[in-house]
Amino acid sequence: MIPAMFEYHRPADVKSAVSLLQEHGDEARVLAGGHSLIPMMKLRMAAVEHLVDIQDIEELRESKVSGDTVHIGAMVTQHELINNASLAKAAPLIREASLQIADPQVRYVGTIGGNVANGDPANDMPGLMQCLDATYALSGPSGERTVKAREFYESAFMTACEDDEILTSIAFPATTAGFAYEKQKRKIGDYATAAAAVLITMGGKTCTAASIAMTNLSDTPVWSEAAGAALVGTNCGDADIAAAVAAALNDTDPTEDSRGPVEFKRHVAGVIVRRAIERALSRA
Amino acid sequence: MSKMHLKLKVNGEEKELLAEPRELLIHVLRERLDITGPHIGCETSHCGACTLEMNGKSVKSCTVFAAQANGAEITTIEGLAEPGTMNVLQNAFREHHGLQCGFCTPGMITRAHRLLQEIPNPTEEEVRHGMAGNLCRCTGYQNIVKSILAAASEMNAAKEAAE
Amino acid sequence: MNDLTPTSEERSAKLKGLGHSRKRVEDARFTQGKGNYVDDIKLPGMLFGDFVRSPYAHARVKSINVEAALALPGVIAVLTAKDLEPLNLHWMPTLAGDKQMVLADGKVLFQGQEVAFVIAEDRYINADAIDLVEVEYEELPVITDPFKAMEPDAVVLREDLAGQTTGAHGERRHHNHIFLWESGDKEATEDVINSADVVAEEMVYYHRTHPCPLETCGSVASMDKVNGKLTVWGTFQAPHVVRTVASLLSGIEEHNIRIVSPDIGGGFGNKVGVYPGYVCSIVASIVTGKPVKWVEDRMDNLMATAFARDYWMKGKISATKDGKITGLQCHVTADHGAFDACADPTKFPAGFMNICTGSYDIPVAYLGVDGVYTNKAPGGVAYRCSFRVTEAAYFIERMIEVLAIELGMDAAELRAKNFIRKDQFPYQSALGWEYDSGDYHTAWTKALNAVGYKDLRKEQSERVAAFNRGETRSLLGIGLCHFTEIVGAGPVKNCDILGMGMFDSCEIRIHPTGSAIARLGTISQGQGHATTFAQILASEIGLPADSITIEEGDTDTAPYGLGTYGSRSTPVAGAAAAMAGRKIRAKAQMIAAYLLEVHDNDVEWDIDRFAVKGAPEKFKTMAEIAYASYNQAVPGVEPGLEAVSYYDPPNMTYPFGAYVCVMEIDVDTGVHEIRQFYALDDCGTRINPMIIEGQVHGGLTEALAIAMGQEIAYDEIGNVKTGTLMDFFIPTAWETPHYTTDFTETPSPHHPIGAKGVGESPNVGGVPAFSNAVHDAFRAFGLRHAHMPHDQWRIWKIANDLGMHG
Amino acid sequence: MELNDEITIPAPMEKVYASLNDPEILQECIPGCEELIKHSDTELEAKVVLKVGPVKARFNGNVTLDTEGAPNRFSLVGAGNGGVAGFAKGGADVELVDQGDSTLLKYTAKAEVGGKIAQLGSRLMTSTAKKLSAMFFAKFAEIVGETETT
Repeated sequence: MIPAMFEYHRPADVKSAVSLLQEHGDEARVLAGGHSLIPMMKLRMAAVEHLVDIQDIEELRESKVSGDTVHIGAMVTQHELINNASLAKAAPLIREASLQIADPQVRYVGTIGGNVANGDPANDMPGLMQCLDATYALSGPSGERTVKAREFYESAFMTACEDDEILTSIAFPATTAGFAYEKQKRKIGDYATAAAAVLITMGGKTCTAASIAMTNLSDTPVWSEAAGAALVGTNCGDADIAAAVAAALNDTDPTEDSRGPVEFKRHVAGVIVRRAIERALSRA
Repeated sequence: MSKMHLKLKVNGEEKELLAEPRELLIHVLRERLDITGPHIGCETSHCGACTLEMNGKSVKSCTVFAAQANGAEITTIEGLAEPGTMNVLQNAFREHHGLQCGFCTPGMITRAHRLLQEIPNPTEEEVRHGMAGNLCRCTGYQNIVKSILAAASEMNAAKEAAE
Repeated sequence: MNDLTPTSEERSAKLKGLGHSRKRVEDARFTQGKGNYVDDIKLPGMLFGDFVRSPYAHARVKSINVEAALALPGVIAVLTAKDLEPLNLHWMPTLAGDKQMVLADGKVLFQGQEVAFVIAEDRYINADAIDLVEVEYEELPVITDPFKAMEPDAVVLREDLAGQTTGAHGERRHHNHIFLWESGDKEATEDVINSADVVAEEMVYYHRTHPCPLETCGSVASMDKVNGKLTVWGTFQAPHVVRTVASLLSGIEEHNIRIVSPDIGGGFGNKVGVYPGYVCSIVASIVTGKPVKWVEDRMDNLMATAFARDYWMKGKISATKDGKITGLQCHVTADHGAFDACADPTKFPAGFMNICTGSYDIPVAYLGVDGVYTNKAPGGVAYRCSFRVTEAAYFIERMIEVLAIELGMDAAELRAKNFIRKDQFPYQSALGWEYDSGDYHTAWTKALNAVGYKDLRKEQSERVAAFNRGETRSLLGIGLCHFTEIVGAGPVKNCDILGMGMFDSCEIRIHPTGSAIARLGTISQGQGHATTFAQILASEIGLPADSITIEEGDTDTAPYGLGTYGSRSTPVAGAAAAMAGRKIRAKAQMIAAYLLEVHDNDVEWDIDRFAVKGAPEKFKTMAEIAYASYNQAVPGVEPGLEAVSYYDPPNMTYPFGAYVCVMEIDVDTGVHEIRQFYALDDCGTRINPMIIEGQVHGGLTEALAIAMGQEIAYDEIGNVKTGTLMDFFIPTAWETPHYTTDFTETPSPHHPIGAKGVGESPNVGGVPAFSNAVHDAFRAFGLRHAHMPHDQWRIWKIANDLGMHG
Repeated sequence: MELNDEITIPAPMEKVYASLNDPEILQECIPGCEELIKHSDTELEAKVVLKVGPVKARFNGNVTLDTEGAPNRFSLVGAGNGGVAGFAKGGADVELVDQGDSTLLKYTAKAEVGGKIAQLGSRLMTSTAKKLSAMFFAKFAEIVGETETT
């Protein structure tokens, strides 16, 4: 498995990276951790004439918690997300999910930016970001703009990010809500058969906020507004959870693949969403 | 397509060569620098036979372009101990029969080496999770896990003795 | 005066002979990254070759345009079938008596088939050139189902065989039929089954999978035009056979061909056959006069090299009301893919499938196997098992479980009731085998006691009750398996590969200072031959194992042997080593007697020396004898101390084992968890317990993979759906359970040291144990049988079909 | 893989039917279509670049139209070769329902892919095919509708 030739660029700042993208149009592609892109290039399924490696752009590696907002640079790796104590405290959901992504070696190089920008519905981070109601910062020729994670994904590999834009950072509100990332997969390193991210806030015995998102159950990540709404205002009893699960499933549209047929995926999705809700509740 | 000037520090030695940006790090090491310890098993970053250490991280070198590695510090199995000697981990793999055909072994030991840097006193579960990026077709992992746990104890004992 | 210290125990221990968990001598180089695998070989001026492969599973090749590829700087040549035809190398014989295209000749018959061979200065140029070869295909209808292949109007797959009603193994009754192979008494079996109290019937499918060693296949061929000598390094589990085939194919005299198997990164059967890559690298080297390397990538390996299994086994088993088995019938539809390239002894086109009566005393049985062509990759190798033994073991162990359901009996009890008894050995099976030795009841009882079988059953019924009350969604499965292997192929009278009898060999040379080198016809792929063969010899010739070098895999130096697969190294080459050692000892006895100035018959062997009978203080150690053999003129005895043995085993060996797998199953997600796995193996005399245990762990993990998810799956148009390690399941340390190993020791009566071989037992026995655990979990809910692999969705489907999802 | 959908096109049926046979319009509507050459009334040759995320494959293929059911029915079959990426083949049956000023277009499309693209991309095939056909018909509706209003 040998990739085709390409021109390699390693810009030192976002501006130069953007101008490279602008110059080469859809023949250029940003390289972050590379563990989705490089195998596809080696298989010669991805044709990239200009590879823009953003590893030297220091600003993309920064992450900080300021006030109520968590900022994570696009080049922060999953390994760092797991081992950064302040991030783990501000967003334990991300740590829990990161531990379930790929394998140790891949987590050393796999970045949060690559994971969310790739647009692969099987990636774990997009659903998480939708659950957290994250905002992505995109830099392009005309400056920076932001897009909500919940509005970013159009279909498999098609996102709101233009060919000449780079996703530079992610921001979301720090939360003390009960959390869970539940994922069923065939083995370490596999994509999810079904996965769910859940955040639940309880005010006394009543649910005051709930956010539920799912991975690999449609051609985009699925944030189910209805599922969250089914819990808010209730005491999250069995019937309420059942209603939330049903609402969540209603928003999915899984396809058959080697992980199993649609019927199975739907069923598992229901189980996984329920488990995630129950675990998040136990931590709320 | 033009070749680029590549500078690497491999097992403590500075190396310079011309390479196409697309060359994979595993090929640069194996075919240009004759460092054949890391192997190619799956080519899609699933098996870990090509694992080495790059800038303090365990990395699957079949999924790294030479260009990306430019300027990096790399340690392979060949750099874990003085040539002709075996370090604690290497010895533990031998002692506890942690290898059979030997093909996954360099990646396995290189990965375990980093794991023990980060978690010096791991549980069996931590070892199994920490080694889950490396496939072995021969051993069923039981003796690999045993080897790593034994190496950890030995290293910890040596550390305590030194303190 | 000789000192009698050290004691015999100390002297024995120093040898590190049989029974010693000697550390492996291979490990120093492997742990330091100094293994020498085929892709590590680098020769001056070496070129690189690789294939243009077909994306179609069945198509006519209308044209191949290589111009653009040849125009790329660094491309040396592109070979197609047309180039090979004048050399008569466009097709090659298979191990199963069929022939196979080396490069597509007119059409392609499976996805990934080799169409053209591009030779370039390096891999990168090669890959670029492959993209530039333009092949025009005309798509043909695809058959991936062996039953559809046998329909009257099915498309003809092998046009080259048109009109041939006889194949290598008898009559072909359809244009996509390869052979029907039968064993046993068909009528008598039908009579027994038709009149039986109880009959259980089931279709048991053992899905297609692949050995997938971590190292893919490859070769480096180097034709030295000056000396006329061809050297080929490659991933060969049987280097001598490759040399013979290479000579027959190329016309180069066999002495001018040197085949070398360097370190092999796992084989498991995948590296037994001869692949187009080997042939093309050789041709390319002859054509270019330069060394040519071919190393396939993982997708190539999974798509195009030897698969395993793919047996549809329709069975009937009959018994009396109280559970005594009276007869067994099995008909197999065997999907062999596009070419019959099974690696089996010539007379056994379905391998040793007729060991399918298993560990049971079954009075009458019949087996019929239909081999069928489809648009899938050729192969049919034994993946960590002796030829088709794992299919046989899976079949019988599933049939026993189904029969137990039919009888309403406990499956452990049903087994015990029907085991061949210890006093029946040597046992003649209804399908023609003579089982050498066994004590199944002892092993079985030991296994059941070890896991607390009765308590497990009690826990299981409590779990079922709790499930029915809605208190749990998790089931408990107890997977039982008692298997009997048949390994050590085999006696030359009935076992050969391409006409070569399946003996093996060992040649020993003792050096003057008391160390030695032994060369064998086998080749290790991780089994630790360099360690264990030295142990056999240490016990036989009294020199420390540490002083004995073992060398294999170089046909210029090693004696002819049939290679390593089918657990034959220990039973055959191990026996050859022991016999060669005995020849050394016989000569050493004469030398010792001369040195001690007594008659030959007045000295006796004592661990590492010959001593005068009745005077143990008068002795000559083996080291002393070795020295003397080179510097003393012993009357009537040639100088030197060397021996060679070619061992033709009188029978196969029959290792066996008792396995229990305890599994938890989540009925809602199909996720399983193995709580306990107990493996008792009886491989006769144990050479190195540490290595045996390692072999068992590894074999069980491959069994786990196969039973729980690993498959080569095709879609309807013949696309391989499992071409990377994302989809082809290989468990990591995380998914692999902890195993408990145990043993009994029933030596083989006919093997010089009583050893039987163990490398494959855990795969043979493991698959039914894992699969039976899944089935057993659902037995109380009405499951009879469900096909493997038991991946999550298929387990979920069992529960769903049983109405367990509400 | 089979896809079914329908779309209302703001143009009369004859116009819609004619446009389905117009290589220029088709080329504009087929996502990634670089070239569409008409060899006869029913034989076309196409060059299409399929681009989905990082995947980019160039297919060269032939399309055969079946116009026997005109003007209510229209079907096509095609096969394309994508080189190392593999191959694709498929077809679509289109039914037109006259709704006066507008036309209801119902289609059933089938597609099969082979080679690497099938091995590696199968989990994304359906959604991609859906997306691409939706893009085709959206563009088609836009162009055919536009030309009618001008």
